[in-house]
Amino acid sequence: MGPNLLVNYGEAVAAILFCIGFTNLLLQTNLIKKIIGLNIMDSAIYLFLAEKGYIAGRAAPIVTNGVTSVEAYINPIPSGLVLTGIVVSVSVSALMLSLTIRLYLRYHTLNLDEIAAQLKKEGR
Amino acid sequence: MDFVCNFPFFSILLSLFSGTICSILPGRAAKVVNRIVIAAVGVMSGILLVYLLGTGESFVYWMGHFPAPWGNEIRAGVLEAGMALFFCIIMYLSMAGGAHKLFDEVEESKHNLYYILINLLLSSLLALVYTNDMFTAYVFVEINTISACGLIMIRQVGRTIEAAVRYMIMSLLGSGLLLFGLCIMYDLTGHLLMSNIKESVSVLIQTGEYQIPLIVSVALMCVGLCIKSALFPFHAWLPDAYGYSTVSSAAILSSLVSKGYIFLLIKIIYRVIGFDIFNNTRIIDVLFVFGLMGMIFGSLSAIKENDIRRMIAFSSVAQIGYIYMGFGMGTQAGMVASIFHILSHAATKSLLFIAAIGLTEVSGGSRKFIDLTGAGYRNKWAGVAFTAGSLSMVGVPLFSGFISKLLFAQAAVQVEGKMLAALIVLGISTVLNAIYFMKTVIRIYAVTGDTSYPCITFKDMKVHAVVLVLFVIVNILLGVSSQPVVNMIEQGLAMFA
Amino acid sequence: MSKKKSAEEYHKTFAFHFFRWLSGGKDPYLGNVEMRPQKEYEADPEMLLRQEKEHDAILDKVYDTKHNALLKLFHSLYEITSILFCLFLMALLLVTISYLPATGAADKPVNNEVAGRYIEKGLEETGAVNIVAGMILDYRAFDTLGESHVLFVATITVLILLRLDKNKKGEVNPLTKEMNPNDRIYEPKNDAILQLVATFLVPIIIIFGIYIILNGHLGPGGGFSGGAVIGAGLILYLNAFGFQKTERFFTEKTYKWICFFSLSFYCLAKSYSFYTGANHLHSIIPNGTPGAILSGGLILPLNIAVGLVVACTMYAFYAMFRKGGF
Amino acid sequence: MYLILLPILFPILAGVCLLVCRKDLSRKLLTVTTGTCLVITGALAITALTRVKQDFTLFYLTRTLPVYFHIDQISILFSLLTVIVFLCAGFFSFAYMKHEQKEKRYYGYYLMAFGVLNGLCFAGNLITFYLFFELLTLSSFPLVLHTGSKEAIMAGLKYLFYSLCGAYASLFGIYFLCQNCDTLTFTAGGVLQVSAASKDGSFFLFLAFMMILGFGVKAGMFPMHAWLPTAHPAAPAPASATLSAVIVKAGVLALIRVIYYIFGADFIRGTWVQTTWLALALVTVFMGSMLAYREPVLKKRLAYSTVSQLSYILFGLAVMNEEAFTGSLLHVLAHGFIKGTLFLTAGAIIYTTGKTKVDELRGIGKEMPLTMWCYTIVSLGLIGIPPTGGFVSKWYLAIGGLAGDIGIFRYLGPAILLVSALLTAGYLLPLTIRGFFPGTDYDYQTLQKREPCPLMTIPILFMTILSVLIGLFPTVIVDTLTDFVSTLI
Repeated sequence: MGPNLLVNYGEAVAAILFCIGFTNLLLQTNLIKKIIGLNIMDSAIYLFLAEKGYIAGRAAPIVTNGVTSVEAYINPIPSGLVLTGIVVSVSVSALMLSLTIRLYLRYHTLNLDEIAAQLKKEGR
Repeated sequence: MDFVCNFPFFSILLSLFSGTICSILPGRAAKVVNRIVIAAVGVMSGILLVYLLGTGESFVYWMGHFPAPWGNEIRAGVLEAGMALFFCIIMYLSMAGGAHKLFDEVEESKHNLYYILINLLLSSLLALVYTNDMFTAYVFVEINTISACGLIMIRQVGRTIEAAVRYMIMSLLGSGLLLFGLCIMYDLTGHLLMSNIKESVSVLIQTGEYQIPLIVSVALMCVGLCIKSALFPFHAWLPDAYGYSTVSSAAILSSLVSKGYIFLLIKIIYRVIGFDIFNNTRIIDVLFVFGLMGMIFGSLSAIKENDIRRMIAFSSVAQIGYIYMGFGMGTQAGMVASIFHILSHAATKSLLFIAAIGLTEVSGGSRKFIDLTGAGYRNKWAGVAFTAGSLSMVGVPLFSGFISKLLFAQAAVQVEGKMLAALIVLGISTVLNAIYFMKTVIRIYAVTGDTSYPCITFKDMKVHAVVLVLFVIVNILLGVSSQPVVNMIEQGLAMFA
Repeated sequence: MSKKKSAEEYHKTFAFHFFRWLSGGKDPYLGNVEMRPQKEYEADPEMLLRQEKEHDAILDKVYDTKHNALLKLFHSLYEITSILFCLFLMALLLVTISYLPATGAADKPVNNEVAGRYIEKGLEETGAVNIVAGMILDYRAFDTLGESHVLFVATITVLILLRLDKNKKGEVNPLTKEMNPNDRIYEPKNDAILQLVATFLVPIIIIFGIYIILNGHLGPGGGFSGGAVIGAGLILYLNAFGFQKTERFFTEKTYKWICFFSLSFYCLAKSYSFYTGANHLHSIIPNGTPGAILSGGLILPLNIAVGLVVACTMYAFYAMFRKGGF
Repeated sequence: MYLILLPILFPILAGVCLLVCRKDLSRKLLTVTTGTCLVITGALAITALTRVKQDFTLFYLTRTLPVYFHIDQISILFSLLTVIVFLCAGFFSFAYMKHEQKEKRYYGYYLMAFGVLNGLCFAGNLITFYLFFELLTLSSFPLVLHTGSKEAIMAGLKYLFYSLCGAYASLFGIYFLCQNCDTLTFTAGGVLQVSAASKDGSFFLFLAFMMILGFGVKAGMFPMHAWLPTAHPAAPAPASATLSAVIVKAGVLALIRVIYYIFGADFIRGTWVQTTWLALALVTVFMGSMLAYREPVLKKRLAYSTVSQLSYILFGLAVMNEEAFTGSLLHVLAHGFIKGTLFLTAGAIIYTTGKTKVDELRGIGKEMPLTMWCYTIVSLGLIGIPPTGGFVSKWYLAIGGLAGDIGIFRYLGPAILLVSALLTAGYLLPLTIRGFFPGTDYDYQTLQKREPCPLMTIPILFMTILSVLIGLFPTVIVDTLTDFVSTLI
């Protein structure tokens, strides 16, 4: 075990959340819950990234009063990555939800196992 | 800088932009745009390849006004240009070969959406091939995933939608792991560009700092990409997705999409981590073992399958196993064999899918083997093409499959510890391949008394037949003149370093 | 001394109306607003039972659940392995994190010359006060170009899945078969409260969104967040007034063209900037005075383009989810 | 230079054209075309054999593996056999195939198999050889399942799987040989690196064994012989004639190439591989004869006989001395002509009478005297009665066996060969005896002469004469063989 687990409590929380989301995505049979798991997973990564960019005692990376010194602001890169990541996650969630809607309209259930069973029964 | 150096950038932007254009065009015009774009990108990649072979050096291209660690970059070498050219050829042929089926399986008002997906898929594949930036790679991996999912479910039957859900779930697990690995890697090195990460990584390795996080991050990225490219235990979504989607989609998905991820993994191995450092980790052993398992279990599932399309899909699992086995050997030769197999498998698998559709068409649309009896006589072109594809898969000389197996075996012989396992599994898997492909070939050439199905002659399937012939030619070219291709791959890998 | 009014007259006065409203004697909206009492949905217990049985029967028929020990074993194995895998992953990540550089420290490898240049020279080189905006739209613009296409491709897939198309040939659209034909039951009632509030709020929301977009290079904000706000405003408007009203100014065609022009502009503008950058040509786009609204080179127009796309996309997602069309 | 390609490519292309050609050719035209192609191919092959002195590299498959052709004595021997048998069986089939369907397909694959066999004979290195070996399997297997009946398809499948499995077993060896040989070009005395051979000797022995087993499949060697007796009866008679006379000899050629030209006889001699190989060959000899003896169906009986006779050849190869090797090569020729004749006569009998079982063929000698005389003569040859070809070859084999340094097999080998010769008499001669001496209760009144047409009898007669000629003038061949055999041993 390394020395920084307690210092990096934010990342640790992110990791735990990531695994919770991961488990949800793997184990839940309900599609909506799976999607929630997915979102938890993504958010965990954003938390992780945000923690990475944070530097104690510095301001958000928006130039105020013309001060452009490195010591004044936190690292802007993780924030940019998070922005991009959020868009990706929105798109993916929308896609997953619309897939879920289609499956629900067709099979009247959100349970993936049940859908698989009905598909087998259809025999196509 | 020569004007040719703009070509990678042009091809990415052109295909990206054509996606936008297609959104306002009717289906037929979108089709034309799509074909032109693929052809144009192919031509550009071809010229670029010739240029690079002439100069013998790779180059980086700024995406913006800022140099390496600050701005985005793309990078082109022989391997990248070759891959792009090859992807374009396969994609063009697959699109042309499956076009007539599109009208039966996709609503006409949604045809232009289909071509948007294809264009964006092409652009994302190109970006994955050319990119020199990890985060760009991640973004385009997502485009790739979503448009692949769209390709699966554009034929809207229950199976495909369910398959699309499964595909998305697995892909998202993969993306999550990839992104997490990426973040850790960023935290350790402070860079997102591949070349800079590589420098930092070698420094880290020398100083011995952050060893564990480094390995974990590499492992996470590898696992993520393995999941996305359907390596053996993560292949549950594959048969339905490839088996029921419309045929062009199936051909493109199996031959290009998974290969895009694999190519990204190769780039990560060479350009991000460094080949030697990667080989010193235990990760290659894991890849090796799963590759071997995939080779056997994929073939076993294919033997049990009763549906020709699903059988071909399961065979993909086995072939992906081959590729990862090549990675797992941890030698240059293994890598070359894997890359050659990427090409060979792409050419063969799309041929098989396109030929299979020709066979099912003359069997009343059924893809069960029992109905396919004698289909080879009813559609001679498809029958011959399917036979050629099967022979390539089985590894008969003169076809591309033989060369890739030969390369794998030659690579395996050089690796002390993994030699026997690799060769034995290679042998078993080849025999299993022979069993299910030859079974199918016999089946389509068995004489049947049933004359209820129509026969198709060349007149009814001109484009389809020409595409099949071209696919066979590509296959035989790869099999007969493999030497230039292998040289090119080696040159390209040398440029990676 | 006031004259005593007759009851009839009194009923016309404001005071009467006011006091009656105060005492709750009459609901002023009665008769003006459609207020059909809605029954709470209660599932028919018999039906539930039947469904349950059907479900079991299907599972039984397909998998032979009672006798299929292998399946049971597989399921339990699958669960156990996935839980173990997740625990393993968690432990692995925690151990990894314990070795990572400490949060908040300034001397981490992350805070290297890359971040340094973004902060120090960002204002000068991109003209954007918001360093993050400058970074994602200028230094690393290729990522962002990809990102907006992720959104685009996601809308395309949603369109494929949920758009209801009129069929010329008269074949049965698989979607229409599945969907409830009477999708107007989801239409809002003439809910006056909602409508009144929406009349006030929607312009404010949309203006706020526009502000965020236009201010993207000067402060927190940008195309995506502003677009999402505008999208929310549109969705609120739709909920309040229904599809018929929104169709007057926002149809699929509008969406298509806005998306097309924004993305085309985005692609072309960025292509120009990439091309000039890579070929070391001089870009004709000025950076402007930092802090002014017309500054930051391409960042402002790009933000507007992204904002339009995002706003339309958000609205399109909602409309698609609701009834498969605009 | 390119002359060497012609006898390979011409028939293959002609075959492909025939297969692809859409029009239904009239029978006559088809026959004439095929006949011309066969003759031209034969002529081309002979020209190539006599004229071409140079090697020829077609292209490089991978960096170190060229597709390379080279003609040596072994090529000449096998190529001559191929040409003669294919021409004879081809002309025979013009008459025979009248009562079969889809003649065009048959001739197409027949021509292709011809070309591929030529390529196999001319192949100058192991990888080229392997290429044509696989192609041979693929082009000959449509001949097996030609009739399209369920048994034929199953037999075809069995043939295919056995052959492919065998080929992969040998491919396994080729993978390693690529690494440990300087070149895979066939060189008398072997090309295995001395360092590799001494370092991993036992491993390479294992490889050699794998390759013997793998290529032995084609030659019907014991553990993997089962495809032969099912494939032969299923195929049309002329196809089984070529199958038995030439195509299975591809396995023999493969073993000669691998053992004598790649590993080198010295490497194998005196090891467990040689012992096992000898044992397997002898087991096959004996078992094949026994099974043939018990088999009532004529063609199947002949197929078992092929199993047994081929292992004579393998025995000779496994002994690894000059006499035995010469005997083997002679037996390749003798058995090729004899078995070709036997299958063609069987075909003629089936064609005229429609009977397949030996018991039904009482008095056949009275009906078809010429055919049966040929049958009897070559049967005697196969048994090994002088002065036919079989006698000479078996003589050399026995001498070689006795002279060989092979432990117990020195005596066991010739003994088993002798027993098997007796058994051969036991399974071949009953047909002659019953055919010519049907017994007292035979109804001579209904007897009618029904000799088949000359298109059938002439090839039979020709091959019979050839087989006798080998026995009468063996010295011509032996002398030419001796020189280069000594370079191999």
